[in-house]
Amino acid sequence: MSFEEKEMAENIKRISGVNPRKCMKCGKCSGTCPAYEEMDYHPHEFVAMVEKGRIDELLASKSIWTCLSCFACVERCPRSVEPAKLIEAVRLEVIRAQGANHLKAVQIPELLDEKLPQQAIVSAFRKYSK
Amino acid sequence: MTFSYYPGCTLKTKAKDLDRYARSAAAALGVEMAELPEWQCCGAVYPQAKDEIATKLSAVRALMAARDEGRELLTLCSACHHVIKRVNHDMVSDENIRTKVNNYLKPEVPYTGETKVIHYLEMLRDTVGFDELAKRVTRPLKGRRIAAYYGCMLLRPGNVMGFDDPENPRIMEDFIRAIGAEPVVIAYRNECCGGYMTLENRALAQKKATTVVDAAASAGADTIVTACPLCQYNLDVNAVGERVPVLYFTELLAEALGVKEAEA
Amino acid sequence: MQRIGVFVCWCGTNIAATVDVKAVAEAARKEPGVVFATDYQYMCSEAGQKLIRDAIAEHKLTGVVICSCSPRMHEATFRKTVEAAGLNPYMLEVANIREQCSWIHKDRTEATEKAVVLARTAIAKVSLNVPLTAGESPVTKRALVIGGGIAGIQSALDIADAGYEVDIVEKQPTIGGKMTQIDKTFPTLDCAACILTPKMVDAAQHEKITIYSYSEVTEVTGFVGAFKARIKRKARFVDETKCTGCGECTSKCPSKKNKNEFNLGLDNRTAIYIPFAQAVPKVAVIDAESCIKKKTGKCGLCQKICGAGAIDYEQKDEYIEREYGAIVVATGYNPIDLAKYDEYAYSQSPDVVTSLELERLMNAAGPTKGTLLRPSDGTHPHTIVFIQCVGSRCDDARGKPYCSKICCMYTAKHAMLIREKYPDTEVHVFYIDVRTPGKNFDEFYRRAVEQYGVDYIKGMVGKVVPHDGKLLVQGSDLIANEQVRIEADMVVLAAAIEPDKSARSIATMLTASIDTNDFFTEAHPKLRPVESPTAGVFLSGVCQGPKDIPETVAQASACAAKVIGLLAKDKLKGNPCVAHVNEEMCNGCSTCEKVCPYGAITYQDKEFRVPGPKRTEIRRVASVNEAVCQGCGACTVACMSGAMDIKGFANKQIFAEVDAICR
Amino acid sequence: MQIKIDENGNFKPTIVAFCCNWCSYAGADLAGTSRLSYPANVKIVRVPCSCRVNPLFILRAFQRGADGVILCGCHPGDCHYTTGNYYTRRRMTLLFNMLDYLGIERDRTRVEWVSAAEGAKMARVMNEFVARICELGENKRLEDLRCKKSLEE
Repeated sequence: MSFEEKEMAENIKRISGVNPRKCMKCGKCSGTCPAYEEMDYHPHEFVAMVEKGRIDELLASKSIWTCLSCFACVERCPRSVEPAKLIEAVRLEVIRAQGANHLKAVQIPELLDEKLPQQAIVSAFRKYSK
Repeated sequence: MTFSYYPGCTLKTKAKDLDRYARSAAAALGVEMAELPEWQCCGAVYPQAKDEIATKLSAVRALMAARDEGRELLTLCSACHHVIKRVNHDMVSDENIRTKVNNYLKPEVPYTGETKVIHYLEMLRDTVGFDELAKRVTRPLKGRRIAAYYGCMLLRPGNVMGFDDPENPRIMEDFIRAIGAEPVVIAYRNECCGGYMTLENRALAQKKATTVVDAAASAGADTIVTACPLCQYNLDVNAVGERVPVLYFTELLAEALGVKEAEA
Repeated sequence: MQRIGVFVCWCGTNIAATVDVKAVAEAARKEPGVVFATDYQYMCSEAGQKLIRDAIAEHKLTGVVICSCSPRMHEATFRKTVEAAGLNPYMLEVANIREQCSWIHKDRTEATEKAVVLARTAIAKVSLNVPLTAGESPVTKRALVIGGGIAGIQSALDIADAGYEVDIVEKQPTIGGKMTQIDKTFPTLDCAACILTPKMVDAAQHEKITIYSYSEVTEVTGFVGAFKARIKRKARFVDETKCTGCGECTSKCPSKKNKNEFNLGLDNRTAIYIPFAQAVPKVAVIDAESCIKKKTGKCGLCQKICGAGAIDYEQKDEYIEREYGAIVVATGYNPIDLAKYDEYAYSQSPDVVTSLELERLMNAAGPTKGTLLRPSDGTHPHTIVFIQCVGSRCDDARGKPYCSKICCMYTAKHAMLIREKYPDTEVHVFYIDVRTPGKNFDEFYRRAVEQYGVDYIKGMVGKVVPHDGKLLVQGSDLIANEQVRIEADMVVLAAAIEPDKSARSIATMLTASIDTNDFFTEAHPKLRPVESPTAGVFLSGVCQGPKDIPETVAQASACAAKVIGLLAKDKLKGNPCVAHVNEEMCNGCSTCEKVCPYGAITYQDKEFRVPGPKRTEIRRVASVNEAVCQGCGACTVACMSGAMDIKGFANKQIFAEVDAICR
Repeated sequence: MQIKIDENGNFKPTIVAFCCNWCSYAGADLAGTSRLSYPANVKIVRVPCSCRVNPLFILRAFQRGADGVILCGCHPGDCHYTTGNYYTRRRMTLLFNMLDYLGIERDRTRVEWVSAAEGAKMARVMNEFVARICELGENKRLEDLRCKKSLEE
């Protein structure tokens, strides 16, 4: 684990408030995740990899854009680990950098359809841009 | 009883039905919804990171406005309810966030989470009462088989939202019973509809929405009701294959109370 | 002023090599109160002891200090020595100049200096010693066993076999407990009823055992050797002495739709019922809440049919009071309520069952006569999913933080039995860890996998969704790193076990302590595992922590051995170094009562003389039960008025020791 | 009065150690049977349980010229009396705060959990403690010279 990764792992733990050591590695979070199949790294792997400091792989993971924030993993974790918070913290590590926005305003018009609620666009901006 | 009311952006644009039927039904039930002046967008998603302060401010402004009016804050959209309720919980339980928010907003009286946030369905259950509601229904929706779709936002995390049993909720089924229809309990009623993923990965959103609508169809539901504009959109637009009409619960409420046509 | 003798031991060269024993004796002689000081090679030898006895007589000693090895070694020896010379055994102090001096210091001057200080300290303490007499109390030779499961039965049988009277108090209408509901036992797969019911009959027929079924202990007072318990015998509306257990009444009772507790609500029973065929006592009981006669006054059918004339609708609760020397807690456990774990759809589908419910569904005396059928539609299930650790090892508010210990093994048992009986049935087990410490346990689990082809999946189920008569199970397979979906016909949940709800109130009644999970605390986690810290209260079975049947039985017998050891004594000799209250100083604040871990302190109103016209006044003051107090001293420090003290370790004695060291 | 400076001019502190009868006193005995040495300055007072130690005993020791006081008990969870050492822990936390307030160096008092099997730990703890007290030097702040005088007479 590089020094940068170690720093980032600490920051991720701090801003998410998640202690990955609480995990007992039961895999319930990944068992319940509705976006599991769209993910390369799954919720339980986020917990394990943050603990081990394997942050670079997570930063490049497509899972951070796929988490639905449905909180099923948070609700059902027997150890109160809250993996969703960890995934959000990793995503913030990415988009808080200058010019690293995953979704840009210019992309919006082509995504619109007449029924799409504002809520979807606002949510996506909150999740994907800073 | 009068509530401070927070409609949210979507209810002013794409989800006008959710809003106006709620208002006419509330009027028929003798509940006053006083819309907050100058409310701002809640942000639509709850910022989970502990160091996200600015993104929580608009929710706090709404909460503070309701406090200053001395009323409970009524919400309707699931996402707004989720964000405002969770930010309020932060203001009660997280000293760091509370201090920083108050330092930033500098209100005359610091805000410490005093406002009670109530969803419209909770209002129906706890203020009006489903038994009373059943009595007020003039046109019961007899013979209708309605599936409730809760989604994620109202229920989870259960320890903060305190809305209903997060794994086996009943409030919407009770509501459906109160308006004279038959509730159909469906699989996946508290699993994600695909949410904002419709923008990023429409295929995923379609898969999620289709699972829910299929479950409703195979259970023999003629209608799905929801409280969330995004759920409504996903289930309505993104589901492929068999379709079941997806309506806001307020529309059925207005119909049962006989105030739908007056509105339309 | 005391007349103190000081005896410095050489311990061969153990002490004498590094400590100048003569110099120590010389220095001791100068201390106030010391009238005699000497040294000798082996004080603990017969010659050394004689030297001490003679000196006591010759110099009319009132206090003795021995400078020798640790008091943990020979304090008891020397207490007997001085007692033989007519002194009170507690007029003795030992200065530890071996383990804590000669053995750890090399420099002779330094070691001698320290030995002098240690001798001086002991002299300072003994000057303030007072004669102490250990209290004695009689032992009632009868034991009370609370709970009539396998733990309670085993303890009772062992105690009774040793010749002592035992009363078993069981709140259910029959003894037998959870084991009666279990079908087969691991790892031998013998039938639970076949090994349990003979024990139940043994207990019922034992001349020294009295069974109070359908009864509860409502109050306990007293202390070790002399407890007094009040037992409520709940009205069963059937005269136990007349009922023959023929069961005629149960076949005719018109109120038939009542949840059958024995089968965990999987079928119904009548309002008058006998829990199961081998119940002990085999006596009917009327459930007043569903009895038509009790509710409306009309019916009375059972009374008409009963040939023995045993039915008595007017029966009232009765109370009996009894004295006991020892109390055994064997209150057992229950599976937790799974309504809070509805991601597994327990309250949404009848085909999601607990493991205990599955026991009933597989038992020949169960609701399906032993054929495994789905509760929803009575069809044979072809795919069954087991989920382990439901509510165990959780740190959220819903579950329990501990491992329930028995689930891994009974799940392997269930999986194996199902595969054996119904080879066409697929069985999947979701597990986090498989924990199988125990004789032949891991072999058993491996047999389930290797011989019976049970599919063990490492991972947890996230969600069970009832849909179209099936249960859609979605979970993790952590080894394959994939999300698995199984369309199951039945889901079996290994629910965490928790102590019976009565544990807390019984612990309060007995002033026995329980932990944050309501398990009874043992007196010492390693060395006194079957005793509660409260003298005379013993622990048997799962009330102390999760256990399987062999462990429960072993612990129950261990517990019985401890009870027998207590009941075999005619009198109990206490430790005289116990708390003592100065009633003049006590202000009745109750602080000491709250810190006492043994409930040894009570309060009573006493009359005191006071100056002035009133002459006397009534004040509330603390009172220490010396038979119960263990002498830890927690109360002495908590006491704000300084009224509490410990005999033998009195405040002034410890002050004197401190002063002597610092002088 | 004790001479606190030895012939080489080194400071020889007076140290009082309270040891519970069930764990720490036995631990000290084990240090002895294992011949693990620690300075002779340490004098042990045997008490039934660490919770028997009244904060006044500690203050008294300082008042009478002790330079350090150490209190040893069973490990949390292992108390012979179940909860005694928990009381000790709470009481001593409060006492240490007060000593802090009085200006008594925090390191002059110490609580250690030493089991009956930890002879080596007992020796190590005592060595460390004595070394630390030697660094701190003589305790004069609480010492009551009037006590000394009357005792000498």
